[in-house]
Amino acid sequence: MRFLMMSLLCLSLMSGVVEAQLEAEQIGVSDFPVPVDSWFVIKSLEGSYIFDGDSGEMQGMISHNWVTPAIASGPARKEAYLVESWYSRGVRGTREDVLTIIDMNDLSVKAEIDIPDKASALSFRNHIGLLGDQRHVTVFNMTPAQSVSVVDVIDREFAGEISTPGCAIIMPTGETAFMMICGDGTLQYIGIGEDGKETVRERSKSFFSVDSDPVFDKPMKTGEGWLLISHSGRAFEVSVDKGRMKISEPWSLLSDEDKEENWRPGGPQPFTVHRNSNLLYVLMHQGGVDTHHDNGTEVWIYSLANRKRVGKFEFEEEVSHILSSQEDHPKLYVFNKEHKLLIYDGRLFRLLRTIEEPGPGPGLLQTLAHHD
Amino acid sequence: MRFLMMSLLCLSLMSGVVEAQLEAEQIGVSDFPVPVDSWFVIKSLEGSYIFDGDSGEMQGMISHNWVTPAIASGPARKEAYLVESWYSRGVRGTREDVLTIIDMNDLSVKAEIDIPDKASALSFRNHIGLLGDQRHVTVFNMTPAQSVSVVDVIDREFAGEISTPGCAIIMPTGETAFMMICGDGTLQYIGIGEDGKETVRERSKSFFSVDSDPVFDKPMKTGEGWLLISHSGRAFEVSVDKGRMKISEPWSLLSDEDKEENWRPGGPQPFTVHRNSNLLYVLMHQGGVDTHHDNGTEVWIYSLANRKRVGKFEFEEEVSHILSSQEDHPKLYVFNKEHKLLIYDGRLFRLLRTIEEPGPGPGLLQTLAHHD
Amino acid sequence: MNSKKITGRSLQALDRITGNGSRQLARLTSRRSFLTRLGTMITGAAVLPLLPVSRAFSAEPVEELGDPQSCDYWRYCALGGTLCSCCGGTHNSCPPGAEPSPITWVGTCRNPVDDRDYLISYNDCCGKSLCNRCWCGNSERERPVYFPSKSNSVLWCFGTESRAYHCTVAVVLGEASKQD
Amino acid sequence: MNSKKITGRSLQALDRITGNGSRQLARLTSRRSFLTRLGTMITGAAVLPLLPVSRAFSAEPVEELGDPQSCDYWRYCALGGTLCSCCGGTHNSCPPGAEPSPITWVGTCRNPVDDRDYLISYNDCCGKSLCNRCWCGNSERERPVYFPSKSNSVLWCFGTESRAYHCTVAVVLGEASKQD
Repeated sequence: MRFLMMSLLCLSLMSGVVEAQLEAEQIGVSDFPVPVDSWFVIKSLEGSYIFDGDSGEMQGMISHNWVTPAIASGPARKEAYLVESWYSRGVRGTREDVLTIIDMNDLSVKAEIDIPDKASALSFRNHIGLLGDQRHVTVFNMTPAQSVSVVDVIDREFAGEISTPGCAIIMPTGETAFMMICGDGTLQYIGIGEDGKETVRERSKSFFSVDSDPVFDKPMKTGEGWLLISHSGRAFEVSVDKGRMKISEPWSLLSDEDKEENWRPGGPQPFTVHRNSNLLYVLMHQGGVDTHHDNGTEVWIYSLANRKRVGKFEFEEEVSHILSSQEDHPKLYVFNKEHKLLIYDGRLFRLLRTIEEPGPGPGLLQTLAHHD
Repeated sequence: MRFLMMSLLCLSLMSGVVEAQLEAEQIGVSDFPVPVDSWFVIKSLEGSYIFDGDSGEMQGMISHNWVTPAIASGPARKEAYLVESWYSRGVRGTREDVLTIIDMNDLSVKAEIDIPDKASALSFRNHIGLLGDQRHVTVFNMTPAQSVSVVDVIDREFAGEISTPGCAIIMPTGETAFMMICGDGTLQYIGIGEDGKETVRERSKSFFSVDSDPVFDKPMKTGEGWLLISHSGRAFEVSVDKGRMKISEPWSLLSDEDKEENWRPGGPQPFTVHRNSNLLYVLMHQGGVDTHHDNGTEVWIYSLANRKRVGKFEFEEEVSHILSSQEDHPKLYVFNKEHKLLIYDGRLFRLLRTIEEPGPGPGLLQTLAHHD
Repeated sequence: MNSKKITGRSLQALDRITGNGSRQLARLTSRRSFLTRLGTMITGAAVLPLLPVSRAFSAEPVEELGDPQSCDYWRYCALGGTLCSCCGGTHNSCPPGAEPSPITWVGTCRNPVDDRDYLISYNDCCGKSLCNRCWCGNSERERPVYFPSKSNSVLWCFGTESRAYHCTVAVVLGEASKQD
Repeated sequence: MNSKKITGRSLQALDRITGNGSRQLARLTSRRSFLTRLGTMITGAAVLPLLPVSRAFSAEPVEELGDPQSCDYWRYCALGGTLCSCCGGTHNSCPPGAEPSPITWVGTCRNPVDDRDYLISYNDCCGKSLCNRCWCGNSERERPVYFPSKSNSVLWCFGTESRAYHCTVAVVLGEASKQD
């Protein structure tokens, strides 16, 4: 009773008072700036933290859950695409997989497309890929059967599932195709039609052995195609010409002396390419076979044009992740083992900035450009 | 086609081979032992880690989400009760609040009871309470209207909601009643009937001022009733006798000298009582007013029978949480600011054990006994 | 009385979303102090239209100094949470895509520039995963959870589409009156 | 070939839960190696009945030494995950209430006691929140994710009620044959 009286009093008082005594601040919601090439993303388990590498300032967050492999950007329509897999009770209950479309104007959720409940829950950049047509998003599934879900993000519908036994990792190529890496040492090329259905499938010759020297499951987009690097440091350039896969002869990142000193590439995110200048950055450490997950102590820089090492840089702390910006003059974003995010000039290797609190991490580093 | 053939081959081969060449191990699921008084729980955001303080070994985990205030144990039926609040998309979508019943025989989910989507998402031990009848679980709601949901865990149904404006914190008392602390410096007593509906409500006199010296929102169960401590270190014993609340005159934890030296109680979990020996442990630090969240540097021990300090102990690192076991000879479980969990002999203050990796934390410390 | 229950949007919206929540809270204190609080409540309602404003465009009526990304910034004297200024927002603006809670609590902080006390509304920004940067735990004049209008232990995402907590902003409501 | 696709429960259950998953994986390698793998697959199926066993009761046919709560324990040479032995389970038994994945991957580790190589099945325990203790990241003979039967980057909660990962156990399947 007393409450009711008070609330009536409250309302009547309110309606009588229209001006505040002091001009007070307004609370607002910040605009989301238009992403530029100096931006990068730290994908953690519960959300992707977007930073500007120039200022070191966080720009906003895209929420998702731990299943999301990576953010696929579609800058053409100012959208981003991500896979989420939900259980009604967090770790139990009913499963529901969706492709979520983020409006990159304000980081709101624009739409959700139901997809088969098969998405792999692996934090790999190339377990999701927007094809060149900017229409079809491909999502890697594992149940453990391996397949790819194709989603039409313009018509906003699931377009079909393509069975891809023995293959994983999606490397978009051309307008409506992608390649995959297969466990038998081959690549697989799959082309789709406008309806998202498979129209062509090719298998390359076997060019590596998963037993003796597998390529990493972390391919890099180059100007021409994709770059693959093996555990022992052999580099393969792969591209597609008129629907035919071309795989280069391997060249080695390591000299005989390097090999004697046991240098190897490795780490959670050991490679990045700056496309404009055709530079490849590789995290290197000294260690035995099967140390491909070990952090790097140095980054070695290669010219892809000349297939030659053009520099190296030793870090003070072990480094787990590297990512190059695609600015004309690249920055190198670096996670060290203390969970600090370091920003280096990608040519001079001056330390430009340290982000002491990059959020929970280290997670996958990526950009908001199409392939990175 | 090739697959189908292989799978048929596979099946036929399988049926032909019945013995393995080597006797191999079986994979199993560990039994969950019967909880004993040396056990304690670290409630983190995604689950409650159950440890045995004797061995320092983890015994199992109860999963839940970040909303869950605490675990309410019902040892009589080997059950535990917890509130979960789910959104269909993690941080967005449709909300669904439930009371989840855990089977403490094997830590499985036994049942789920739908409750109003009003549960407060605050990590307070006393935002959930099983009443003495072992039948009614009370859950604190905030929307921000304050109320209590009553859930019948035997008939497994929501029994009703009791409006409790201005009051929070649930202190079960007797068979079918609980007290709450109210912002006007009073206590509120609410009794319910067998059907879970309110039958009686009383309000105490105002015995403290929230402005000048509020009691902490962390009451302790004593043998007789409940113990409340104010920011300045005054202790109030409250109990219920024949439906009437009794609130003791306050006594001070601090001597004049202590006050001059600016000693104050404080920290995320600053109090614990060992009921058998009637000992109170209080985390103390030196600081100004409104430092009630500051970690402690010492623990001071009081005899509740004599209302006198009987000991003190200085920690090497600041301490945030303390909890006493209810064994005859108590242990003190301690979180320090390095996120290490230290186990002390609760009388001799010998360090018995350090758990270096207590899981993500520090979270709420509690036991699997009824009130702790 | 220096602590108030602040509501934003319109009273209508508040009623729809929170039921009689804000009014029930009134019982916390005496009738006299409720009326005091009500004064600020109206102020709050009047000045929190919650229109999206651009980062460079928010009104700055108070002369101040300090780093809004630091927990030592004067406005944060009673803030418990993570700082929106570290998360793509500012000290008084939620990060993109987050929803400010229209219901909040108010602290009183002293501005080091003019040495005056100001009422500060601590609004939680909601509906996104926790922004896990710049955690800040100040407690000047902060009170326990059974006195929610003064408590930073409360998760203040009420009246928002989701209860999920992202970060917290600190908005100057006005100068605190002498008796506060 | 020292890496195999291991299935537990019964083939029937496997078919029901995972569709043709295990068979599709067959295409990874040549027909000859598939048959080799199949051998171990049968071994796996025969020895993983998945009956709940008490902690003190699991068969221990291998003489061994080391601390099962340490990442250095010999069985963990290719384990990537958190150790169930730190979470209320043991080195070969899931914690209470967790569900062992019937589908898993196999590594080969050398036992320091008899200096022989053993096939180790790394089973994920599923359906509970991550047990965030004793993280271990070993990679002996481990292979990339496009070769899942040898990859510890795969979340092996397949054929379980939920994909949620809790922790990992390491079960000795038997001695590795010489050519492995």
